Amino acid sequence: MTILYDESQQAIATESRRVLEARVSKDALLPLLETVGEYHRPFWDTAKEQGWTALALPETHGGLDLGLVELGLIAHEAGRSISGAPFLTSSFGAAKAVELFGSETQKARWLPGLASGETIGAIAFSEGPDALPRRPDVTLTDDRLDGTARGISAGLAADMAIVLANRAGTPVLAIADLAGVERSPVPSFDNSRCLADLHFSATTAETLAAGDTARDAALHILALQAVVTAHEQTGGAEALMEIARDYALTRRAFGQPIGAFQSVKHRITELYGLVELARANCIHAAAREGMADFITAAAAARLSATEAYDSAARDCIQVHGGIGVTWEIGLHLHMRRARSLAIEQGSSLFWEDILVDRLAGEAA
Amino acid sequence: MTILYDESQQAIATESRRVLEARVSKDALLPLLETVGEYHRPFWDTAKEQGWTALALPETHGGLDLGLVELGLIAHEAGRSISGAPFLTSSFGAAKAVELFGSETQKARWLPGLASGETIGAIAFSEGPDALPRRPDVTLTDDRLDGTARGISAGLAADMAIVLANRAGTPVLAIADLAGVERSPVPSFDNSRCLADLHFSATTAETLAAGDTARDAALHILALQAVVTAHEQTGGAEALMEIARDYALTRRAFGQPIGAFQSVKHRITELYGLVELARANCIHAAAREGMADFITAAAAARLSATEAYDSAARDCIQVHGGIGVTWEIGLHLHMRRARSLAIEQGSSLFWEDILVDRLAGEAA
Amino acid sequence: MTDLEAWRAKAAAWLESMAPAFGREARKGLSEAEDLALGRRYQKAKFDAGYAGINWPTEYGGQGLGHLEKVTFDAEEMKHGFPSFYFGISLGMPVPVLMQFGSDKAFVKERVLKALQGEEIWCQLFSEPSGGSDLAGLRTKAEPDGNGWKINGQKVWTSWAHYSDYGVIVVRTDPDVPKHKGLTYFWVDMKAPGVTVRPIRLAGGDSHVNEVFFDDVKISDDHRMSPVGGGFAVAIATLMIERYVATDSAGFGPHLDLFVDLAKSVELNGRPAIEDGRIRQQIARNYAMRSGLDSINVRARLMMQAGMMPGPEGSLGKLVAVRSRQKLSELALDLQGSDAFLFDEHASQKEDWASSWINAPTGRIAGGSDETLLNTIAEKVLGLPQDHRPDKGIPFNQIPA
Amino acid sequence: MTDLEAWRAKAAAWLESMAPAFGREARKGLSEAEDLALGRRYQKAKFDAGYAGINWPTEYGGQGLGHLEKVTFDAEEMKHGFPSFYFGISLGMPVPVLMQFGSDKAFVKERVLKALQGEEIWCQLFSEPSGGSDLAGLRTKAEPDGNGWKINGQKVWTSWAHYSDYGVIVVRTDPDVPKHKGLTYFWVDMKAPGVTVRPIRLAGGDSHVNEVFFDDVKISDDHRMSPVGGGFAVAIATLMIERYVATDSAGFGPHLDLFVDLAKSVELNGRPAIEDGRIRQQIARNYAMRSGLDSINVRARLMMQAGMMPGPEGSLGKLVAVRSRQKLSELALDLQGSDAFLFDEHASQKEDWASSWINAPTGRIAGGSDETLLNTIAEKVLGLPQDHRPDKGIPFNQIPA
Repeated sequence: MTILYDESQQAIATESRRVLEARVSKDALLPLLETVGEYHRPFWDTAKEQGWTALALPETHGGLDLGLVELGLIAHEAGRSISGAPFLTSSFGAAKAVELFGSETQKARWLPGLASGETIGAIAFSEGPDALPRRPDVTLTDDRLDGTARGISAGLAADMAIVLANRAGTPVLAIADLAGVERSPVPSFDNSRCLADLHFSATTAETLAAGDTARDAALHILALQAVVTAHEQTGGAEALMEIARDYALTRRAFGQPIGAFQSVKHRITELYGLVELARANCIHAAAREGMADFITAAAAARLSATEAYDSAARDCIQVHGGIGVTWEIGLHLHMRRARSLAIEQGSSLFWEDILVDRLAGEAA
Repeated sequence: MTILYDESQQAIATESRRVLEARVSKDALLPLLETVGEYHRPFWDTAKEQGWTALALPETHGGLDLGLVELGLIAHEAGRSISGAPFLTSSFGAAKAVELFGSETQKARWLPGLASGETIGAIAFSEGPDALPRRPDVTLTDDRLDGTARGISAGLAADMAIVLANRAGTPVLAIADLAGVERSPVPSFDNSRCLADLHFSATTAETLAAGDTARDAALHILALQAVVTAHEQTGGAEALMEIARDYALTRRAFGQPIGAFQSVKHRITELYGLVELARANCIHAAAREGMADFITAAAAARLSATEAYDSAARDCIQVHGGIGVTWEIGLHLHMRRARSLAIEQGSSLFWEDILVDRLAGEAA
Repeated sequence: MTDLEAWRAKAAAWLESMAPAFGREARKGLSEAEDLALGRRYQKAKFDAGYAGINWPTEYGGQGLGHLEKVTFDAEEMKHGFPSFYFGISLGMPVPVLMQFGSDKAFVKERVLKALQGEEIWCQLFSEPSGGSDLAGLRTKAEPDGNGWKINGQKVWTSWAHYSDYGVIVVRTDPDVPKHKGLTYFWVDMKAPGVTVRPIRLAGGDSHVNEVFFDDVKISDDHRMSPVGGGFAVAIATLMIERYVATDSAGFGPHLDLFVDLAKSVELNGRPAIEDGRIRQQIARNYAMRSGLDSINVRARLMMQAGMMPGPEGSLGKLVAVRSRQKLSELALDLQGSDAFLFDEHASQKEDWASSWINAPTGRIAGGSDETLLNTIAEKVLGLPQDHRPDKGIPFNQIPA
Repeated sequence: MTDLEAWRAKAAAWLESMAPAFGREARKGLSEAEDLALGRRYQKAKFDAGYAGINWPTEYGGQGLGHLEKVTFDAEEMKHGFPSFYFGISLGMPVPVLMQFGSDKAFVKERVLKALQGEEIWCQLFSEPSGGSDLAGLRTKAEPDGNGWKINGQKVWTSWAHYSDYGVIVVRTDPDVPKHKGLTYFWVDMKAPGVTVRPIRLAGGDSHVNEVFFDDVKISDDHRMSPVGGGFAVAIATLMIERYVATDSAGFGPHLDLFVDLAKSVELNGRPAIEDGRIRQQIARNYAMRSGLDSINVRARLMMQAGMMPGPEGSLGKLVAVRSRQKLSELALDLQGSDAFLFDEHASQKEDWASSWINAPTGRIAGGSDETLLNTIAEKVLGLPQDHRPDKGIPFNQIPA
């Protein structure tokens, strides 16, 4: 069952949009593409100041006890304005891992910092093509991590990471303090994601879960993040659809607005459809947190949101013609972000398999 | 390397189109949908009279020694006019099996009749989803066939069939005389295909090839037929594209021809593109008969032709609006045929696998 | 929601109890005439049990409940394959419009009661051969005749006209003004002299739509349901009602579970098809699309329940669902290979892939083609410009045919 | 074909021998200035070896061979990654047009020889900020000035203008007639006073296209290459030439083999990606599309060799190839997962999937957007009606901006 947003939730959406539109601009984001490891500090300061970092975490540890629905609303608005840093999702994933699978000591140590935003968390599961490797390269021996976690988003800025590691052939989920861990920056097409390879070498780590539990726990964290990201993708797609519509209304060719040509008109309308389907799946998935079908709902949201954002990037630029591919107009900021969000937390190929395994009753 | 049609080949195309347009009409084809086992006799008589049945067979056995290129041209025109019977393809496949893998005695017995069209041949390889089963249900023991071959096109009318059978666990390719073989008609959405289940019971059969050779031989026969069918599909798609264009030029809405609306205009233009790609692949494949990459070329032709015909059926009807879905206008004849040709000789799923196995160097 | 859930449970139980007499099994092998007769008895049973006109005013024999109860009932009813579709259009558009715009209240009430009990059927005479998606371009004309009117012309795609007792019709009463200003809305007696109904056979084989010819059909002015020249607005009101008729994220084709079952039952390239990425991808994509539509529909009901107007995204359903159903059905045929040839033209398109495939084009065209829906959303929702329309503002009789 | 094959072999051998000095490896790490200098030396080497102006008349320093030799050479040359693209436009359109329409033969010959040897580069000044796909709508104007002309206005998307010595330009010389009737075609000295070139940076990072501003740029009338008011025809002639420039069924992105290699090197759902149906389907579909385009191109060459005019299907290449390349590149990134993040904006879009993906939109727009190509085919090939164009026949200065 899905939900209607109540007044306080609608207020969250309105307020966060207002703040972000005031503080984030493409002119601030464009230069970030040309440096490795820089993120948009005003965005992150805003997130902390507005309490977005604490939103979905338990009150007992500095959180606001709200949930995925509210965080999703923030993520949607962040996506519209092309969020200047990946921490909203990465820290949330890390915090949920600690909250759901950690000891009281671990919660007390990590959650307050993650809730205030002073601590930045990262999720180190993926190994290139495999979002959830069965035998990770990173190994855990006697509470010590060794090996390299590749292309970890937020990796350059994170203070701690939740790592999926291999302990004598079985997967384990562990918390690692990243202080003193060597990191090599990964220059990317979307540099504000602060991507890094994390080189663990006898790094102390505390185990959260082991064996199949660890894998299920990791998938659950990934699904929680995927729902947040899906909201962000939907916001980005929505922004692009509106940009395309506004351009089609003002730009003229052959003596009329190009929006009067059905090729443009219908292309934008198809985008509207993709955005609304993604939005509907996002709201549904956020409302299913904790229910038996949460992974299924998360996968559906993730798939439709990825399709919506990639398509919107392709088509919005196409509708603009030549001007659409210039550096300054910045539509490529969305196009780049569409791809990085499509890959973080597992590509569509990954989520299709997760989804069908469940629909066909083959879930692990 | 592909080819340009020479004058005599162009003459074949022109002449066959002229004859078919004179003798085949949708009014003759519509009633065939409502009876099981009837085919359009004027079409088949024309094929015999014009020598199309003999076209690609060896002169030594009553053939005309022409090849796949010429037969393809006929098939293209037959496809345009929605061929009234499947025998052009089925008998050709059967004849090639005998010509390529049969003894002189077998050639002398079967080829003249197949070349004149007095004998009708069928290919009994497929078993439902599997166009080329590794362990067929039909078994061969001491030159006797047992078991049922399902959904065989031309099966109700054929005098002989090439059967892929299972002999003690290894595949064999065999010729069966269908005289006296029990057949149950398969009522279908395209009844002039004369579909039947063939129930073999101690039916005498002669082996053409055994083991891996049998499988390769069967695939080769299937590929030869697939190239003929691809031409037929391309012809059908071409006809639908032209019907859609003509309708878009005459039908008016909101005070102008509907072809002036880009949704209609571009839809038809995309069909043109699919048709030309299919045509190009067909010509190329026909010219590659006997070369090392023939199977690859046949698969490419088959895939683009199936996509072209299915898409043309969908879109031509859509362009017509309500009138397009009426029984009398008969566009559904093409839509039904597009599907039956898409399934005969293996679906796109089958040919995708055949093609990629070769591209990835995994060919059996 | 508990009230509604309780109401749903009660309705579900009643429907369950009706299944043996009127359900899928009971209808097997019936001729269309017999099936219609069964349908009329089922409709009467619904009326007697208080499940007819669920969200209609009680003074017209309705139950006075909300739209939410209506769609809840429809969703439950859909499961049993009852012969209710003969009354879908009748009770869906024409009769509600009669309630809203009919002048003679006594007459209206009598008609509504008979329609609710399945005794009378109404059809909707809008589309014309020349028209396509251009409703306002219709040519059937009504000329003043005494103190009534005389109708001449032809309508087409009229569902169930051959079983209909009455119909609502839009005709041109003034050819000298721009096309949408010269229309007037009437109801007509389908048995009146001069009305000829000729069924149209569709590509899939069946024929529930008709051509309807009007030759000097005389009607009195009390048949008029709109101001003279004000018929277009009433016609649009009629069409708006359609958007609130229960939608189906399966595009009125088979449920996705049936595709999953098929994929589990056949092999592809030597392995179960359900393990093949191509099939998995289509299952996943279609699931995501359908779950999105379901969520949109549930939210629309919640909004209606909360007394709010649902968003325009509701109109996406038909566009994306039927289009996807068409391709998924083709893939289902590919998956069955030569077993797909076996065909029964009377099989249900909700349960049979070939039937779903062959009737999909009708679904993509009926009730607004894909292109019309795209234009409507583009213009009404996104505020994009209307297409160029050379006929705009031109007197109807000066538009080149 | 044996002559041609022999010629191809000879050319291939020569290109092979040039690779160490000018090829992919030799260019690694060069600045654009250094790369251009290398390119000029390579162009000179081609000229000396008799591979420049292959199908141009000998009196202009060409080789007097056929178009077939030209495309054969281009196909071979493409393999080595030589720095030849600086001259692609120059020798592709402007210089041939100069040969065809230039008035002062001696001047023309001198320019052509220098261009062939890489000493001088020409650009093509067509598109304008207001224009998009509407070429005839351009606003840059040339007014009579003594017995010459004075140019004012702005052009955009001018490739290599920042390295160009000369350019061909279409300008409006009469705003009082319908838009395509008021244009005239000139050549201009890009170093002349009043010409300002400002590079435009593209989404992918590089910037080989420019804005070019003209402020009171004075030219004598011998720069004119068309009758006054007859410039549109020459402009179209220029664009027609583009269709005969060598096409690439890979849509100027990576070869499909590279995708197959990638699919073999990574795992999906615990199995090699090359065994996954989703990946196999894309490989198969893209192969079929590309082999179709290759076959179309080969047939076009055969026809030209036989002295026939190739069919219009040649114009499909760019439309379908670049569009497919865009999606295939996205899939390649998905396949690499987090390894796809590592990005080098200078990587070749023929060899790197991220570079291919990020530059694909430019490919879909440059040289005719998808929509323009669809309209051209629809109208020129299929005879479908032209779109509604309110500006048709209206004097240019009365069209609302």
